[in-house]
Amino acid sequence: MATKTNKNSNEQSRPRDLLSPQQMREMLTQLYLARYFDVRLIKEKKRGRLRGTLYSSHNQEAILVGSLFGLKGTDWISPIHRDMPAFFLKDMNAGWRNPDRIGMTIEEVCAQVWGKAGSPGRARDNWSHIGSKSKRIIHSTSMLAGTIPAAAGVVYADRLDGGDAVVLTYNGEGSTAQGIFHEAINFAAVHKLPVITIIENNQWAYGTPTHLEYSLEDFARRADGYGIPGLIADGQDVLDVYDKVMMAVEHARAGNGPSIVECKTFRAYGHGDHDDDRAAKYRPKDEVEEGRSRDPIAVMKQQLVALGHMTKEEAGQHLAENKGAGEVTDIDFPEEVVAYLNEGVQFAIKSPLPEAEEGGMWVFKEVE
Amino acid sequence: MATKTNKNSNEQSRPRDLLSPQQMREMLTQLYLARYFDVRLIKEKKRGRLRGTLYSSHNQEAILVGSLFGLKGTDWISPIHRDMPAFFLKDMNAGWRNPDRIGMTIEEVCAQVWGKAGSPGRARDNWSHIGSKSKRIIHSTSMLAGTIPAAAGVVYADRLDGGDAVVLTYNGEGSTAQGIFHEAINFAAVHKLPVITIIENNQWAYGTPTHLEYSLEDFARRADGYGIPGLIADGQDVLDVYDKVMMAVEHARAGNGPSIVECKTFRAYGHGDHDDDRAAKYRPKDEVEEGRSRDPIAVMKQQLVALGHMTKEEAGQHLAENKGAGEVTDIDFPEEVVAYLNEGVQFAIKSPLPEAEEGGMWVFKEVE
Amino acid sequence: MASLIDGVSSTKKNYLTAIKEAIAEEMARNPHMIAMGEDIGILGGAFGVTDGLQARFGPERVIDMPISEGAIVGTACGMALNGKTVMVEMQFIDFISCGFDQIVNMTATYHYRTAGEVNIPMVIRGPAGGYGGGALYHSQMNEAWFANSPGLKIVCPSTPSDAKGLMISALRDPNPVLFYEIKELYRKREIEEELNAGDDAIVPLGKARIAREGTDVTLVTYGQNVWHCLEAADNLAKEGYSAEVIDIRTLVPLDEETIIASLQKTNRLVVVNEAPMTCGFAGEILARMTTKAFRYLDAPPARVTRLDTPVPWVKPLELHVLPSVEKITETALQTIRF
Amino acid sequence: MASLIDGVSSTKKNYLTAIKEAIAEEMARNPHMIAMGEDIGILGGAFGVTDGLQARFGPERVIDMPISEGAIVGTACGMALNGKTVMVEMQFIDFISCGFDQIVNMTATYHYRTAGEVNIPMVIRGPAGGYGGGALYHSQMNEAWFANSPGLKIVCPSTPSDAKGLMISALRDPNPVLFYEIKELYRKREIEEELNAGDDAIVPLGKARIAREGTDVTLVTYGQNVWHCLEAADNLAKEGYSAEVIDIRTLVPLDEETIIASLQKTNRLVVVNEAPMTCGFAGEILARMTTKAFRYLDAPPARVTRLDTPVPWVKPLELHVLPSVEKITETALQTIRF
Ligand SMILES: Cc1ncc(C[n+]2csc(CCOP(=O)(O)OP(=O)(O)O)c2C)c(N)n1
Ligand SMILES: Cc1ncc(C[n+]2csc(CCOP(=O)(O)OP(=O)(O)O)c2C)c(N)n1
Ligand SMILES: [Mg+2]
Ligand SMILES: [Mg+2]
Repeated sequence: MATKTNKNSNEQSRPRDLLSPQQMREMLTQLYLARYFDVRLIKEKKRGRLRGTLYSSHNQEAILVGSLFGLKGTDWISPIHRDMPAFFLKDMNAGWRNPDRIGMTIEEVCAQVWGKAGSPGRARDNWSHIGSKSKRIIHSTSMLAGTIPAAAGVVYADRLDGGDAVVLTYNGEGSTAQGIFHEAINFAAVHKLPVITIIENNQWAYGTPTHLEYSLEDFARRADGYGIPGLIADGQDVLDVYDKVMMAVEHARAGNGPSIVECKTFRAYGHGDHDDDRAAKYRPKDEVEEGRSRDPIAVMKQQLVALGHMTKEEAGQHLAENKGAGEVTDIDFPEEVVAYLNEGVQFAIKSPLPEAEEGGMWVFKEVE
Repeated sequence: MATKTNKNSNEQSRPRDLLSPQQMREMLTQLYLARYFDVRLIKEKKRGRLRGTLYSSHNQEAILVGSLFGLKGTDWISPIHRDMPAFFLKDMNAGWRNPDRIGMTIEEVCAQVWGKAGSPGRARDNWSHIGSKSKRIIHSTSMLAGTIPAAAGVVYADRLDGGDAVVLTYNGEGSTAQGIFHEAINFAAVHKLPVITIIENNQWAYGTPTHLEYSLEDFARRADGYGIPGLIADGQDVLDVYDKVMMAVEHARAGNGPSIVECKTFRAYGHGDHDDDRAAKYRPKDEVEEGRSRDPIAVMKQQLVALGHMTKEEAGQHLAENKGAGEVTDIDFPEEVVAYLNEGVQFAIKSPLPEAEEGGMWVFKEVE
Repeated sequence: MASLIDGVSSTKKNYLTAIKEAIAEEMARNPHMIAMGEDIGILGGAFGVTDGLQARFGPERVIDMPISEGAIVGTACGMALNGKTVMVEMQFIDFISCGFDQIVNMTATYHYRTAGEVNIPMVIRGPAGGYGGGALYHSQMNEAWFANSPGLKIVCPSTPSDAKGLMISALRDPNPVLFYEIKELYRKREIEEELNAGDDAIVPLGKARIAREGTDVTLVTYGQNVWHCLEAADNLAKEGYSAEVIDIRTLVPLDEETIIASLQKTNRLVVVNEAPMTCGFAGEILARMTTKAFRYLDAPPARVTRLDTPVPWVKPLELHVLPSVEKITETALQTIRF
Repeated sequence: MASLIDGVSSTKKNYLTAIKEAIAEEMARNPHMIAMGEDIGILGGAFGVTDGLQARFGPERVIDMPISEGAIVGTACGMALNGKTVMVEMQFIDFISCGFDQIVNMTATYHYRTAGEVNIPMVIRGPAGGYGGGALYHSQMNEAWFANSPGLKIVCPSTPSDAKGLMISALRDPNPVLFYEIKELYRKREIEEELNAGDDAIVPLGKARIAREGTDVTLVTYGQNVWHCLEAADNLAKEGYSAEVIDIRTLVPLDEETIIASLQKTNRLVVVNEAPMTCGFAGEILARMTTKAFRYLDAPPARVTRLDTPVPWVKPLELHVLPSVEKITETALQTIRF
């Protein structure tokens, strides 16, 4: 395998060693896709087409791509506010347009963002609060960390039924202060459940820096208190995220229980798009510059070139990296990425609004 | 100082090294007092004089005596269901009958247990759910771990006002699974608050053993996840508890923040007195025998004799140790202990019931 | 209700046994049913409702949970999302406050926010109610919190046969159900009944029971106060008045028809429950009846509830704040004589 | 209310500024006052209510809390126990569910269970209410949970001057107070008012406000629906009916006298609020009035509330489930024409 030759002989074997060049290039494409989703929505919002808040995942895409890349379709995920691309990135390797893919289509996700009846939840709750039982995506509420126990329950049930599914739950570092975070991780640890908690440590929880949220140098050490592994990943580096998450996945799938994977990253913009202007004031400029200096797209390109999986010319073809949402344009992205998104957006625009009367429906399931 | 001579020259100095022989003997007396309180209440209950549930602290008294012994009167405590002796043991070294002592009198505690108007809370809530602002004892609810945030708040306020108070919060190992435990410890760690959480690890939470409650060998390691010290004490040994708690207290008083002190012990009886018969069934007999084999009174006597602070004859004068609540009688306890309790019980019996109408009072404080 | 009347053969069973039977029968019938709670396995539950259940169905289906009400409800929700039916025991219903968010925001809304894709078959049950000296945190009737949280059914039986029959219905319902068990009735001898087995035992949710027929005043209630109302009805009979006692059994959904039909006859309404007055379910019944049956009311409807206080520990105080036979009788007399 | 009428001089201020002023003035007046919440310091609060507060009073008195609603309320309770007055901000009132136990069982009961030894001066405030497209978890009016939990006062202002005046009273009250701020009114231009400073601004808790006088029907409400009721009253006037609109302002304690006095005049009652119907505060007012003012009622009292559903996201659905000017007008007409 091509990757073999690139392996430093002193290094232990890593999950990435089994990835083909094609797979690694696909990772880059998925990074573009996540980024494009984000900037496209910002544009659509500026054009007044969307209501609600956009919690940008700009600069944090490597966490989503890297963590989802090695999952099976039958695994579960539990994304939250900043993880919207996860809805369609799940099981993406089964083929973007494969109808059997166990992940959402871009049409479903866009219909949700546009608040249309084509959303899997018929737009009853907003933005990232969708999910799908058949696609194995848990529907979150707004209450931070509140979906982790459900994730634990889902895999408990799966294990009882003889399944081998793991679940990835995503969580901002600030949300770990919630009591329910502790209760759920503790329960998962006691029962050695295959629950992998990805901490997207982007240094800020809304307007609050990490030192006011917890008192650790490396958040991953929180895992020690539960007797479970705590891994640290470079959140700008897809391959490092992939390695660490896959190690946790293998550990979990082998019946050894949960892990916490802390991915160190930096929030590019405001907490939500409504907060961009204020964030520019409450965060020191140099901290922001430093935090954004390693765009995951650029990092991935460097690696691909270094590994010989991509030429410099190819790497220079689309230049989305290191550009703000305002600067970037469609030519900075691969054509298939733009096309995919366009299809989603077109579907969403055409999809009808749900009927007013639906507001009164589905409080209870009818008893048969 | 007398203790100096007893110090093993290879050992680091320990807080106990500053204790006088008299103080160490007082510790033994306080152990007797805690034990006698417990067995006396069991007897009174069997005689039908008391309602409600008694959560025995039998075999766990060293934790209470050892942790409270070095506190200042101006420090705060937050006891829970199994810590009733703490109410009167607090600031006991100021003199059992010192009116300026910042702890409850035995009369107040007994009036509470008897459900009489002489209780500091006029018996509106039951048993261990009393407290006193002036005595610096936080009133608990039934909701386990629910008082730890209040403890953190109390010392936050104290620090703002220029005080140097620490707070000891008591918690069963099972109750650490509560979300609020995590939220409160995390907050205390972030603000380096002088909150010392004593974990009374008695191996059982009602009918559930520890391995179903958390997944650690030593619970104290939970502290690592908050970046704070986690100490382990032999919960049968007053002096070891004293050492570890005083180390935590000094750490806290110096502004270095919270600690967790895990005291390893064993619950002698059922969860409450209603559970004694069932507990005899759900707990393996040899585990119980082993767990009760090191009575804290016996352990303390051995140490006193070994240190030369007590003769063997003195140690044999009262023999409460290694006796069940049913076997032990008044002659197994020092006279002053029995007398003290008698005064409390007499007061409680004579104290009137609160008036029925009080049930409707004090929902709100009147606005002046 | 047959067993109440015929009293022919075999052994009568108490309220607790009734619930126990329902749970065990459902676990046997439904291989996808799981039971979760604190101390429900090794110990068999604080009150013994799940005694023997773990031995029979194993520790994977009868789970001794850490003391984490939030995680208990939340993991149960996840299991239900993934195909299980889950019975959750709260050791005392009072501790439900510690799992509150997971109930009202996660579980109750799941069917609604997924436009019907996901339903959560979950029963949260636990010992409830006062009159036993349990004090502030072992005496609550906190059902009103959940009645104001759309998506939850709420049940509260007062007899063994209802306890069994409603529990079976709850465990077969596709929605989350809160099931208030009256701990003071658990082992009450006087109310023991013979119980039907299997489907014959079923009592549907949403149907009230006329516990006593009458013509002069309608006493609407549930739980422990059913027995107080029946005693009050005896008192009223001595004064020459005939009281109808309606045990609503299910709060959500509420059987309004049965109450309205009774008011057509009696034209007088007294609602009794144990919860604090303000925003309690007694007020809800009163509000619904004045909007829907105003024309039938010949006197101001009344309610007898707990005072707006917690439940204090010591007996005289506890009785002072809770509804009593005397207070009910007196209020009914005032309403009748209006 | 003076500023509403004279409109002579100076600048009018919005509802948010009114609250901000009250908090800042109280912090300046009371050195023992502390403010706690998520993102209230460095950021100045999600809506900016505490903007500038930390710069002025320091990070020890204006605390940026971890995302732990339980610890926020619980530590506030401890601070209050030890001599402080604490203002707690919930980023959205919806998240209060995560600190629920600490409010209802720890804080609300403290004065009761200590027989008056300890009182907890704490205000828990936060943005509330629907009509803004906030969906299930950014639109709640969950005040009924707390109305059924003895020991909590509950306030909900509808105008800037009330917002300021009631906030000052709440921050000076010796008891825990829940303060529902209507986020859709925060920056609403049309309702801006001039505000008094200091003690002149005070509006006492427990006194309702007659927002409009009338003789044919009494519309009782609070919060956002005050403005809907005033619009409905305009509609009714066009139909030739005179509606009295009462803004209760404080739910607990409730000013029953003002409502009863109005009913003596109008003999018709419609109660309007945003919460789900069942066990909501509208039902409570209805229940109290039918028990206490039955004789004055010439028609069945009615309520207009949210349907018993969560608040959905998309506009047409949200408007379908919430009270509207049309629904209020229609219900009032039915009540008048009964
Ligand atoms: C229980 C709860 N409290 C408060 C909030 C409001 N809130 C939404 S996102 C957020 C910050 C989250 O920070 P973090 O967990 O670090 O995630 P990030 O936004 O940085 O990705 C807050 C306070 C909430 N949604 N839920
Ligand atoms: C929130 C909450 N859930 C459940 C209970 C019921 N309960 C009371 S004590 C107890 C066991 C506590 O075990 P542990 O913390 O180990 O203390 P121990 O009794 O062993 O001293 C339980 C489950 C409670 N009081 N509060
Ligand atoms: Mg963050
Ligand atoms: Mg224990």
